Order: sequence, then C-alpha cells, then structure tokens
Amino acid sequence: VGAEYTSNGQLLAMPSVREYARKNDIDLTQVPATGRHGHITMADVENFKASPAPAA
Amino acid sequence: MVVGTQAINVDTLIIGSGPGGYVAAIRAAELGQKVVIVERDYIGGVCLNVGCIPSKALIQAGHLYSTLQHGNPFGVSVSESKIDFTKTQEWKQNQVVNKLTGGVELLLKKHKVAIVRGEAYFNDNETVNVINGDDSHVYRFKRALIATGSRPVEIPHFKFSGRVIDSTGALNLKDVPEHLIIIGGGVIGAELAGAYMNLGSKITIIEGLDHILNGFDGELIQPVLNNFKKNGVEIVTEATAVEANQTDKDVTVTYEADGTTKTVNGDYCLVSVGRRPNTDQLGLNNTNIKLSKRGLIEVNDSMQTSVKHIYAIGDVVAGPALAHKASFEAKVAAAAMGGEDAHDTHYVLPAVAYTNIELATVGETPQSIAEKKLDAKSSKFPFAASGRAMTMDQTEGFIRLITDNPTGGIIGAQIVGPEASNLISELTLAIENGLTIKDIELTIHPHPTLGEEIMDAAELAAGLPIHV
Amino acid sequence: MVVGTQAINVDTLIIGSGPGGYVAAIRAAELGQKVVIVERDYIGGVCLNVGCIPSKALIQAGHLYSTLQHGNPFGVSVSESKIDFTKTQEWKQNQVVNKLTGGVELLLKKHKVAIVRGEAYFNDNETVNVINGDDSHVYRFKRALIATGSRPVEIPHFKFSGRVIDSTGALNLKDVPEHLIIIGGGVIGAELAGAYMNLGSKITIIEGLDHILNGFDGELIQPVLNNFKKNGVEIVTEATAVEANQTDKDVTVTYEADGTTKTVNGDYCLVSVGRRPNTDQLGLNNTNIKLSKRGLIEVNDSMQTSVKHIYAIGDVVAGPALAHKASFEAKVAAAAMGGEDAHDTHYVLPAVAYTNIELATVGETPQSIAEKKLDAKSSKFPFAASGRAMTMDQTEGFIRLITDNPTGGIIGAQIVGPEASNLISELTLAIENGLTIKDIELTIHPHPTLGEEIMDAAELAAGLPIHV
Ligand SMILES: Cc1cc2nc3c(=O)[nH]c(=O)nc-3n(C[C@H](O)[C@H](O)[C@H](O)COP(=O)(O)OP(=O)(O)OC[C@H]3O[C@@H](n4cnc5c(N)ncnc54)[C@H](O)[C@@H]3O)c2cc1C
Ligand SMILES: Cc1cc2nc3c(=O)[nH]c(=O)nc-3n(C[C@H](O)[C@H](O)[C@H](O)COP(=O)(O)OP(=O)(O)OC[C@H]3O[C@@H](n4cnc5c(N)ncnc54)[C@H](O)[C@@H]3O)c2cc1C
Repeated sequence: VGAEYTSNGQLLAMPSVREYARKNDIDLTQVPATGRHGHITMADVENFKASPAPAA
Repeated sequence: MVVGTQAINVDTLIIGSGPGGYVAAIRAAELGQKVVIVERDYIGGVCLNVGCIPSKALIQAGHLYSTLQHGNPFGVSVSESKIDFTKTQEWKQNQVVNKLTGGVELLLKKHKVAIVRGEAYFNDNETVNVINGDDSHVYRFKRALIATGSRPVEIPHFKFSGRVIDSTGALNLKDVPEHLIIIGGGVIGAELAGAYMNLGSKITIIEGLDHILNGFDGELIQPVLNNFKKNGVEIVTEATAVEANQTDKDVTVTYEADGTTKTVNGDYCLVSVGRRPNTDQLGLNNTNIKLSKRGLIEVNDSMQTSVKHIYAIGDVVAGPALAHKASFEAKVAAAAMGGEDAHDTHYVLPAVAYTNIELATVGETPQSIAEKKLDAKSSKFPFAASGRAMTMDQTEGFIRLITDNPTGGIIGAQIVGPEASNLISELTLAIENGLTIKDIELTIHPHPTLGEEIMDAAELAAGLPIHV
Repeated sequence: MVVGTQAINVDTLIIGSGPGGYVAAIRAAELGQKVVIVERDYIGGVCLNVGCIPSKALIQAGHLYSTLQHGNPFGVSVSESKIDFTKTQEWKQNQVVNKLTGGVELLLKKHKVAIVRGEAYFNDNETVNVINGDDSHVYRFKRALIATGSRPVEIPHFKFSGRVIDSTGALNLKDVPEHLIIIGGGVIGAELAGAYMNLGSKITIIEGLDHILNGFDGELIQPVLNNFKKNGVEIVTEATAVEANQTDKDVTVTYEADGTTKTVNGDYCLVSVGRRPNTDQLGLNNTNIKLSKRGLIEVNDSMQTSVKHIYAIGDVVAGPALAHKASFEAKVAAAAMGGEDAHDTHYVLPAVAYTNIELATVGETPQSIAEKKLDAKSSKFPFAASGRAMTMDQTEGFIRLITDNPTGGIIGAQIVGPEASNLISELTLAIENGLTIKDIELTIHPHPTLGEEIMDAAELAAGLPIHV
C-alpha cells in the first residue's frame, strides 16, 4: 500500500490519476479531493501542482 | 565451440519470451528502445506453449465432449460420439499454440525486436553469455530485464520420467488416460483434472492440504467440488505422496492419508505441487542482484533489482505466478527502462481458474475482511436467479461482492459459475477505480445477460435486491 | 357481470407485470409502499414469456445442434444427431419460462405485492376498472404506474393468423420449419433467423431498409452477415412485402424488390417489423395523460406523466424497447412514487443482439462521432488476436472503442463476437463512470480471457498496442 491509499487502505483516486500523481511526484494524501466518493480527480492534482499547499 | 570474440552491444536486453518478456519487448520497442530478446526454448514461454493456452484448448474440447456424454435438456440427441485425441492434440498444437506463438514472433519482428536463440548466463552486472549449442556470444547491455519464468517443482521419489509427468507432459499425452492420478490440487492440477474428467478419464487427486484449490475459499469451491464428485473424481486431502513405481503399462502411487499407507494405480501420475523460479542457473551469483530465500528476485515498484539497470518481472519476482501479472509488470518495466518514472501502482490482481465450473476472485474476500477486521460485508447473488443462466442450463454458482460499509465501495468480488472468467473484469475495473455499489446499480446492464447479475448483486449489497 | 360496488383503495397501483412493472412493484414494496399489480395475461410480461427469455432458450438449443451439424476442430465426432423440437419446447416452457415467471410471482408475494388478474382501464385520473371475464372492480389509487408494454405491429395483407405469425408464434412453433420467411430483419427477426437457421431451417429475410439489424453499423454486422451467408440464409433488402397467401400446408409471400414483383414460398411467415405501445385500449382518453403522436406516453425524467401522480415506464414511453431500459426506469419510478427526489440520469444504454455471432453496442459509434463532429476516434481490436478466442475456435469479430481525443475518455464501444453480450457491461460501466483508456489499461485483466481484449483495445487506442 503506497501513497495511493489512505491509512485504512482506501483508494484515493482512479488509476489514471494515481499514475499522473506519481509521475509528477505528488503525494496524493496531500491533495484535497473534489471528486465523487471523495476521490481525487485529475483536475485536483493539476490544481495542486499549480499551487501546492505551503509546507507547514 | 564458436565463441564470439567481441561483446555485442545492446540497449535493452530481455531474457525470456513468455508473457513477461515478449510484452516488455514490444512495449520497450514502441517506446523507442532497441531491443534484443533471448529465448532458449519457445517464443511465448510457458504460458503460450505449455501453460495457459494449451490447457484452455483441452478444457474447451472436454466441454463439448462431456456435453455429448451427459445429455442435455435442449432436445438434442446424439447416437454416438467419440473423441479422436490425436486430432484434439493436433488442433491444440497447430491451430492454437503454433498460430499464437507464430503471431507473437511476427509482432516482435514487426517491432524490430531482435530474437536471439540460446541460453543466457550472467557474467557480471553488464554482460551475459548466450549459449546456443556450440555457439556462444557475449552481449553487453545498457539495461537488462530478467523474465525467465518458472518450472515445475519435483518432489522426492517422483522424478519426472515415463509415467510420472509434469504439467507439460499432461498437456501432451497421446491418448486420454483411463485413470489419471494427480498429486497436487492447485489451480493447474484442478484444471487438468477437469479437462481429462470431461474427456473420459477416471481422476484421483492427492492433496496435502485439507482442501484443493487453495486460494479460493470453501464456499466458493463448493460447486466445483460437487461437480467433481458427480463426475466420479476422487479427492484425497491431507495426504502425503510417498513414491511412484512404474511399469511400461502403468504407475502405482503410494501415499499416506488418515494415518495409513495406501496405493492407487493409474496410467499416469501428474505431479503439480508448485513451481520454482528460473533464477538458479542464470549466473546471478556473478551479479549484485539480491534474491529472497525462496530464490525470487527482489525488485522495487519499478521492477528494478538491486542492480539499478537490471529489472525483473513475472514468475521470477514475488506475487502469484500468473501470466497477466507478468504482462502488467512488463509494461511498467518497459517504461521504466525507457527512462519514464513508471511504477506498478495496481490495487488488485484478479485470478481465474478454468475448472469445469469456472472460478474467479479479485481483492478482498470474506476471510480477509474478517482477518483485517474491516467494516465490510459480503453479498451473494445466485446464478439460479438469473434468466440468462437458465436459458444456458448453467445455474450453479454465484457472484459475491465484498463491500465497504461506510462508503459502499467495492473492495472484493468472487464468482463461481458460467463465464466467471469474463465477468470478473468488470468487478476488477470497479475496484481498481474505487467505484461503489451505487455506481454499479446506476449503470444499466443489458438483459438478459450474465453480466446483469453483477447489478443484481450490487442491489443486494445495497439492501434492495430485486431478484432474490 | 359481477361489479364491485365500492372502489377499492390502493396506495400504489401498477399496471403490467413485465420487466417494467414487476421490478417497480418489488422496489416500491421494498421502499415501504403498499402495492397492487394488475396483469391481464402472464406475470413477467412479454420479456419473460414471449420475448427475451424464450428466444434465448431457443438460440441456445440452436447453438448446440448446429455445432454438431457443422463439425468441430476439437476432435469430437458424432455419428448422428437429432433434434426433438417437442422436447426443446417443453424445456423452454417448463424449465425456463415457467420457472422464471413462477420465481417472479413468488418474489412479488414475498414482498407482499397484491396480484390482481384482469385488464385495467382508466375511468379518470384517480380510478381504474379491472375487468376479468365477468368480474369488474374499481380501484382508486393514490399513485399509478403504467407499464403495459407493447405488441407486434400488423401490416396490411399480413394479418396474424395461421401461417402468418408474430414473434410469439415463432417462439412457439411445434416443429422446426423447413423454410421460414421473415419480414423485418431487426433484432427480433435476426435473432429468430439465427435460432431457426441453427435448428435446420432454410431462412429468407425480407427487409425494407438497405440493411438488416438497423441500429448496428455495417462494419459491425459484417461478421453476422457472413455467418448468415455461410449458412444459406437469403437476405432481400430494400424490399416491400405485398401480401401473404396461405394454404393449410404453406404460405406464399409476395414482395417487391429491384422494381419487380417476386414470390417466395415457405412453411411460415414471421412478421417482425416493429412494436407499438399498449396505450390505445387503456382508457387514457379519460385521463389528462399526454401522448405523443406515436402513442407513447410523455414523461419527465422522474417517469412522471402530465398527471403528477401517474407514472409510466418501459415500452410505453420513448426510447428503445428494451427490457433493461424498462427495469431501470422502474426503479426510478418506484423511488419517485415513494416520495424520493429520483431522476433517471443514465448516460448510456447498452443494446445486445443474440445473433449467431453476438452483437453489442453502447454509447457513441463511428457514425455518431462523425455526425456530431466530435474530436474522437475509433480503435478496433480483432478477436483473431485473442488467445482465449483461439482456444474456443471463435475468432470472428472485434471490440471497438470510441474514445475522446482530448481526455482519453471512453465514450462508446461496440463488440461483435464471442460473449459480446457479457463483455459490453465492463465498457458500459467505464463510460457511465467517465473512465479513460488509461484507467482500463491500468486495470489488470486476467489471462487468458475474452475480457482482456478490452485492455488490448484500450492499449490500441492509446497508441501502444501489444497484440496487433
Ligand atoms: C499448465 C499451466 C497452466 C497455466 N494457466 C495459467 C492461466 O490460465 N492463467 C495465468 O495467468 N497463468 C497461468 N499459468 C502460469 C503462467 O504460465 C505463468 O505465470 C507465466 O507463463 C509467467 O510468465 P513469465 O514471462 O514470467 O515466464 P515464462 O512464461 O515461464 O517464460 C519464461 C521464458 O524464459 C525462457 N528462459 C528461461 N531461462 C532462460 C535463459 N537462461 N535464457 C533464455 N531463455 C530462458 C524460458 O524458456 C521461457 O520461454 C499456467 C501455468 C501452467 C504450467
Ligand atoms: C421476441 C422478443 C425478444 C426480445 N428480446 C429482448 C432482449 O433480448 N433484450 C431486451 O432488452 N429486450 C428484448 N425484447 C423487448 C422486451 O421484451 C421489452 O422491451 C420489454 O418486455 C418491455 O417491458 P415492459 O415492462 O415495458 O412491457 P411488457 O413486457 O410488454 O409487459 C407489459 C405487461 O402489461 C400487461 N398489460 C398490458 N395492458 C394491460 C392492461 N390494460 N391491464 C393489465 N395488464 C396489461 C401485458 O399483458 C404484459 O404482461 C424482446 C421482445 C420480443 C418480442
């Protein structure tokens, strides 16, 4: 179980989004989700890439 | 011996042309790599030559023959039916295996993959020797991929020879045996048991565990067991195979079960107790590649070994020995070798058994959710309630969904019954994409199909079943 | 005549027990409604009694019989095979239709749905009369659902009687006809043509359009046409049926084609040129329910008619006359009648034809993307490249994906070939849930299956095909 899943093993995104995030070195657990079922969409990842949340 | 004096330089060297190697070769070529693939036996590897494909061909022949033996409710009667097993074997070999492997060879050529015949052996982290009879050449590679697969395990006192055969032997019998003894009732053993049972053999399965078809749970395999029983298959569980004694006419297998020693006599004894990775005769000790205790090559999720420019996939790495796992890893490795930041991020891996009544499973099971203490449940929709199954006269079995209670997410599925092998794909797609019961319910499934029972199962999981 | 003196009060009144009505009844009951269902003929409607189900049963019988006539490559030989069509029909009726409809009746009872036998007739917006022979009762409903389905269209000079039969007649023949003439090569006509062709009939199809199987494109139906041709089926297109003249032994059909008048002589003439909604004998003129010109009931996306408390679903409303459409609308209507804010928001509706080589389609097609000028493309993966199809000796046909170029989204799919009926579900799920080529590629599909060709087709669409 990698960064594609929540700590209790739930999927964060569908495979195309997971792959895209990996390729862009984006940790999905940090991306706010707007998709159905609380899933992270491709647009969510792109928005996050454009303006990553400042590291605390 | 002709020894190439100079090393041949290669970009991407792939060792083994099974569903791991050939898929990696084609994909790597598509991604622009110059690829050389080394194969010591047959293009297509175990799967296409002596595994997945020829076994399904014999199973298919068995289905038709047994339908004719057992009668049917459709009003079709047959005065006499025979099987000419020589023809069956010729069809399997020429029309199925050779066509398919010939096709793969053409695809490799189309993608300008160079095929080198011979056995590869690592000299060090940068070169392999390829030996073909008296010929030997050194290849110096920028990147290599090990996809050398696996071979059957031999057990003491059951040396493969004569009437003690491995799966390859069982697939290539010249006649349908009168009595086939099978040691090991895993998927391979159980599939071949079903095939020869349908072709007319008496079958005895000797299994060490307390049940056959390990990996599929008791409830799931019950229809398969019932079917074996109905067809006179004898299954001895918790048994230990002791030895085989053969004459030129038969073989007698001694085994221990229930604390006593017994014998059974048959035409052949198939030993299918597992497979071991082909990593022991590859010269890996000349490299820095790390192996696990069981001889598997250790890789990260880009299929990279401890030697960064050497990759490994398929039966030589951890995980179930399945062709589609090998092919999936092949695509990850091909991309990674091409410099992409590629990772295997798959969530679930389906498995299918082409037993006489098909089995399929993906993701969580009733057992796994109990063990993991997940807040999840299991819902079972029977094919007996399916109109389509009735019209096919195949109403045994069920579709079982494992769903997450808080979200309704589908996290597992098992199927036993007609077309389980094809139906599991939709559920695999659902799980891999995080779909929920609702998403399945709200997808219109055509009527009358077996596929619509997946929708029925989702409605059952939602507490609003229509057809049960 | 016994006339109930007082109106019987009913919460939810459902008229018709086909795949629209019975599904709505069960779901409404599950949601807490008190339900009465009225049926004048058989529980299960057209679909279970004289439609989807019995046709698939005959098709199944035909498959086995024709396999035995045409030989096989598996090495199985048969000295003589016969069909006892009386047995076929008994099986179809007793083991399939009656079992299934009996099951539906039990499910209705289990859910405490009251079954009223008789013909419903609207007196006004609040009451119906139900007439059963000499019995007549008035039911006053809070909510009603019209699910009265459709019936075959009759054309001039082809009155259904004797040897001029509708689909119900064709499903219930006592013998396999020597020569069956079929007027109208739509899905129903083509399915029955395939069934009887396989059962041994000579078939002539007379079609008005320039191709049969309207709704499926030319490339898609080509394998079906080839198969018809190989089996001696005669297809006359752009033809007009003029009249039928029958004796007690045969029927002669006169038609015009190519500017000339021709005749063809056969045992029966099946007229399958379309169906019309059962809305003309329901007393709808006594209500404020609006009908379209073609006699269809107008509804909004909650399946509500212009009379707010009366709903309608299935073949009586717009859209293709398909059982799964009726059942899907049934669940929307049941929820809406229960006070939920329910809407039919489905995106795509799959359609299947159980022709001898199966057809299935969902969503966009090559034609529709051209017409709509979408930035989309079509990718076709042939079953000839499928290992599983080879082992089944069924390599005709292909899987075609229609994908959106900018996003890779899957927006349509067509399949012709083995198990098209079951394979289309996965693609329907993909489209309905907005999945992309990538999502299919990254879902591991088990090997060897027909389902994995969907993954192959996705790889082809992505420009990185492995197996072609
Ligand atoms: C009877 C049977 C039925 C099966 N049915 C199924 C099934 O239905 N579905 C499924 O998913 N899986 C099935 N499997 C398992 C499947 O065959 C394997 O998981 C799959 O073949 C592994 O692929 P691979 O590419 O890793 O290796 P392999 O297919 O084993 O290919 C490895 C290749 O490497 C070559 N090679 C090895 N060493 C060298 C060397 N030193 N130099 C050059 N070449 C070398 C071998 O000759 C071979 O061709 C079955 C297996 C068997 C035995
Ligand atoms: C030969 C054939 C094959 C087909 N195959 C398929 C297939 O494979 N897949 C598919 O999706 N579709 C198929 N169809 C179409 C499918 O049968 C219909 O779309 C479906 O039955 C429509 O369902 P429904 O509930 O709207 O109506 P119906 O199934 O027509 O049911 C309507 C019911 O209402 C009853 N009724 C009518 N009027 C009254 C009244 N006034 N009072 C009381 N009761 C009344 C009728 O007796 C009937 O039982 C096929 C049709 C035919 C003819």
